[in-house]
Amino acid sequence: MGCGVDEVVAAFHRVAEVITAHRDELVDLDRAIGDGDHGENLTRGFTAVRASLDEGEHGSPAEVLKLVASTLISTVGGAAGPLYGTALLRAAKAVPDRVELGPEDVAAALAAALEGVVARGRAEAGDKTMVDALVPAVAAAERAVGDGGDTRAVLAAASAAAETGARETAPLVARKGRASYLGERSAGHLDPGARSTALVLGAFASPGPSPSRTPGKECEG
Amino acid sequence: MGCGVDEVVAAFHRVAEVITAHRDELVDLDRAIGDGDHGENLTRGFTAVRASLDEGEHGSPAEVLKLVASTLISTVGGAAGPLYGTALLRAAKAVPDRVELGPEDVAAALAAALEGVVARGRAEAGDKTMVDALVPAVAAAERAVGDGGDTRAVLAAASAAAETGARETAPLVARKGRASYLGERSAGHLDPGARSTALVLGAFASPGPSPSRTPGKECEG
Amino acid sequence: MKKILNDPSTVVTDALRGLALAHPELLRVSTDPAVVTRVEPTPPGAVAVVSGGGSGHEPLHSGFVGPGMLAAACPGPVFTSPTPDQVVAAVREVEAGGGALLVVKNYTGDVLNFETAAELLEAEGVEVRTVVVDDDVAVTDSSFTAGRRGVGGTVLVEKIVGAAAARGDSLDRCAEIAGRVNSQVRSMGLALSPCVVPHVGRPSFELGEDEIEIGIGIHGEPGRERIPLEPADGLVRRLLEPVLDDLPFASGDEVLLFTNSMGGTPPLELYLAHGIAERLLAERGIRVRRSLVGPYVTSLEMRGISVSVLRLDDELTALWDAPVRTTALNWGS
Amino acid sequence: MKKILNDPSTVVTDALRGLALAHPELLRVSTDPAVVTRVEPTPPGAVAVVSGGGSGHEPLHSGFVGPGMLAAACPGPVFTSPTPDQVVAAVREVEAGGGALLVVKNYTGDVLNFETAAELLEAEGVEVRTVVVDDDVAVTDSSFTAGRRGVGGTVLVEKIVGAAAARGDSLDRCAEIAGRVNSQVRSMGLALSPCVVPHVGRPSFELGEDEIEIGIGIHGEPGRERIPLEPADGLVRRLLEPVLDDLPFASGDEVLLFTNSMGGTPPLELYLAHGIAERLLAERGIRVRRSLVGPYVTSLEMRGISVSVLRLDDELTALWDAPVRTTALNWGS
Ligand SMILES: Nc1ncnc2c1ncn2[C@@H]1O[C@H](COP(=O)(O)OP(=O)(O)O)[C@@H](O)[C@H]1O
Ligand SMILES: Nc1ncnc2c1ncn2[C@@H]1O[C@H](COP(=O)(O)OP(=O)(O)O)[C@@H](O)[C@H]1O
Ligand SMILES: [Mg+2]
Ligand SMILES: [Mg+2]
Ligand SMILES: [Mg+2]
Ligand SMILES: [Mg+2]
Repeated sequence: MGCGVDEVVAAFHRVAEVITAHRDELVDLDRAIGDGDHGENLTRGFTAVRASLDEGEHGSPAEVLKLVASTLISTVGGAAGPLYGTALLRAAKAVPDRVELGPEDVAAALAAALEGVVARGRAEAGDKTMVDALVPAVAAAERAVGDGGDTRAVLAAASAAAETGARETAPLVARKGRASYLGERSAGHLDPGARSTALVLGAFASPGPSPSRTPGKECEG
Repeated sequence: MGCGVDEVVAAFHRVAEVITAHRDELVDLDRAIGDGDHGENLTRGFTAVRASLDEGEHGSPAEVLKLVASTLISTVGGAAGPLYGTALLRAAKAVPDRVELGPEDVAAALAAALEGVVARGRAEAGDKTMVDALVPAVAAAERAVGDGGDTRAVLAAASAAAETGARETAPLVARKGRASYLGERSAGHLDPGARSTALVLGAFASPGPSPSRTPGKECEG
Repeated sequence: MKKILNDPSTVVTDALRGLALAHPELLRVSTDPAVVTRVEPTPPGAVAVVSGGGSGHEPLHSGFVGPGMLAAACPGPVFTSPTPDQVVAAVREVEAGGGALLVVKNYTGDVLNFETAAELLEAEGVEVRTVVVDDDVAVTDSSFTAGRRGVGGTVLVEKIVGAAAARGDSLDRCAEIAGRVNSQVRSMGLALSPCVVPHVGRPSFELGEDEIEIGIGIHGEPGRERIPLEPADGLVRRLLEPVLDDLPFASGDEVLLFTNSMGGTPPLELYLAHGIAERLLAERGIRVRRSLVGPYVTSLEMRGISVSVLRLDDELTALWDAPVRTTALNWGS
Repeated sequence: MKKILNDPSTVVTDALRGLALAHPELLRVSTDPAVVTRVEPTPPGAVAVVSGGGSGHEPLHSGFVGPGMLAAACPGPVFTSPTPDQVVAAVREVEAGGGALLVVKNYTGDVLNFETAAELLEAEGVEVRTVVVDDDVAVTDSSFTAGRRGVGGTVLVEKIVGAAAARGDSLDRCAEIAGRVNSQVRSMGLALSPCVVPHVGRPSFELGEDEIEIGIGIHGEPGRERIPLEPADGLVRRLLEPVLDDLPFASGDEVLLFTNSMGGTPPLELYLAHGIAERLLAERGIRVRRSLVGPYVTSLEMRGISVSVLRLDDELTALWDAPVRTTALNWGS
């Protein structure tokens, strides 16, 4: 079995929880090379996501992805709002009528998300952005599918790769976004957007409990 | 012999020098219970006084006093400008046609100066203002005249009394001027205007050298 | 002390030079003595409203020179009242037979210097009236003080009497109106941080990390009390209650609410405070008919605000609404 | 962090409430989503000029809403671009058949959110053009950066294109004029002290006792270099030379000189800097035909200034002079 609509909803509740818990860390990362709002922006966005998820019934994973996307677009602002929003809209389009997301679906959704971010933000790998977390995540997910991994294994592989990718943004010199104004001085700091991307994928992959009224569920098999 | 026009000019050069040397002290005193400009105001004023004294010939002590008064009025501003100005205008009027100021003249000029300050500023002794330096100075000058003192002795007595009067403003609670806004909190600080009054009288009484092109002269006998 | 200046002793003249260059169509500036006059001449027989005071409170007063408000302003050194010469020179330049109304903030230095100027002008045959503004309720008005300080209310006096002069009111009438505004306005301020006078070079006072001064004067004079910082609701209430209780303002009053920045407070905080003040007034049944929000009576870079409330009648409201064209206030046609 | 506020997360809406109360005759404010529109409707067929960006730069943009300038502004959270919803809601409210011109400062967040909004609006059949303002010469404009930042020049673009829209210019013509202003204006700023974003609670950067940052961004982004404080003459030269060399401006050019406060710089220092800038321009044979001096593109309480120079032609000059009635810029009739 893969990831059904309830599991996707539960995963986004976990994401909201993780982002809120890491608000200050993300603020600090953004304060170092940006303007210090990334943690606040995403916390505001995912708090709104929680509320809109709680509002009604959800038909399919794609519908949930679309709802989360539009909520983020209309509440986050900054660079991250449209980028996360586009990513999730594209992910939704990649799995339009699935009832459950299997391993291939997860990999396809991730690849579509990356394409969306690149289409909007025109960043390349190495520019010190969230792209540097997504590129290895997509590659790892595709490798895991090729290795016959199940949904959970694909998510775990993507999450681990995103985390490494985020960590490896530290030495890079930013060439996109606000951090690019720093030039060489941006080196030596993690990119906040790459870090938050890793946190999002981590929350998707992990079976952590959800505090919401939607019962905690994780993607299975 | 008393104080001729050259001696009065020289005395004002000494005053200018002393005030400039004590600029920061007066700023600090005024900063504690006022707005910190007293030292700057008087330095600006007496710098202008030096320039106007250097400009031409002077007919009499009274003329010099009037010139200094009008220069101070037009350059000092703040409370001290009109008060010092009025004091010196009144002093000039008290010794209108003297060629030399004898002991009685000095005492009369000082008394007139005090009257002028009180007429303008409506402060009483004990209000923690320059009046608290002038009142004892006038009394001491009159006593010295009564004791048969010469001009120099009268100035010395006035100066010493003003200094004591200024020192004794410390415990007082201000009831006039900017320091009055502090209420009880004004106690424990010297009044800047009383301190500058003591400095002015001290410079008049002392034989310190004058740096100006007018040869240093002190009031004699 | 970090400031953008060349020499503390020339900061006022240097700034006046920039002011003249920026507003040639509106202002004419002399620097010896320092006087800012409006380009538009006083109509013959009209009253010339002239004000002045220490610099460092900009836009007060030079920013209020122009049609419908001041005919001239006399900027003293920073926080030091101007000298009588400046006032005499200003009045000589703008007086046009209708006499001069001097708007003076109630500080010993200002009062004495303007008083001296008035004596000199009267000796020259110029008719002069003076209104002394003393709207700051933070100071107890007793024989133990120099009396209440003139603060935010000054702008309202200058705007309203400027309009009266512009419509051709006589000197006596202008003096009456200016006095009326002063009698109907009350103000109080607070500081989050001190200011630094250029020629002093150090802060005018010290505040702890979380401390604020309630009742601050516009030269950094101390106020009523120091308290720990609290939310804006409480801060605005602490300013507004003494203001309202003093006149006192009553339910049914219609007022002008003026929320002023001391210089360093951003518009975001200022408008936020204004919204709170309006709500507190509504709770007391007081209706805000007119608003003014901005840095109009400042104290260099001081962070803080003041709130002024002026009880309006129809005449004052109409005079407030009358056209004005200055660098700081500008409306009507 | 000392600020006058109740809750960092509601500071923008709380301030908008105060703004609405202060200017009921001019502005209408919604808070969900946050949009400031002008009371005067867009004439049928005229272009609606709409801008927006993070809050904390007031009066930019809400202070420029009014006849002759913006039809609407979308204030984001402090230093965070608004969301597409806000822009869509604003345009829906003020667009009157002539299309909408979006004025966007060149920051990734602003560009992306306005881009998304433009796509949504075009899908609804609304004609939209966007001008991206990027006048800050402190940033190298290369493929290694997000491009130059939009700073002081934004006000000049908004004023001039607002006048073009008011005289009935078409959307294409407005877009051309806005682009022309952007191509002819260059800016650079410096900071004496940082600002504190309410939800961050700590200074955006640290500066030594005597240190200043040359080339600062309006969100506290770093500039070109940190240097010890020096006299104003040198500071203004450090801002002006890169500005003049960039376009480049040449002897004989006629310009608008805009000396801007980052928020916490008193008018005294600002006018002083303006006077110096005008003198330096004169030395290069550049004539200042128009001036603007004040806190118009701020960075909360940051102390510092920026200088913008716009090369004027007759059309831009006439559009600059055209009447405008907003809370921050107000002239003509
Ligand atoms: N052009 C881009 N492409 C991809 N990601 C980007 C781009 N620009 C910025 N980002 C990401 O956005 C993050 C910053 O987001 P946030 O702080 O919310 O927005 P802002 O920079 O507007 O304040 C950066 O850390 C980076 O990962
Ligand atoms: N009403 C008054 N009568 C006499 N002296 C006064 C009065 N008011 C103020 N002073 C004197 O003036 C001094 C302050 O002068 P100064 O600092 O130059 O003016 P300001 O208070 O305007 O800044 C006080 O220390 C006090 O001695
Ligand atoms: Mg950010
Ligand atoms: Mg003083
Ligand atoms: Mg003073
Ligand atoms: Mg941001």
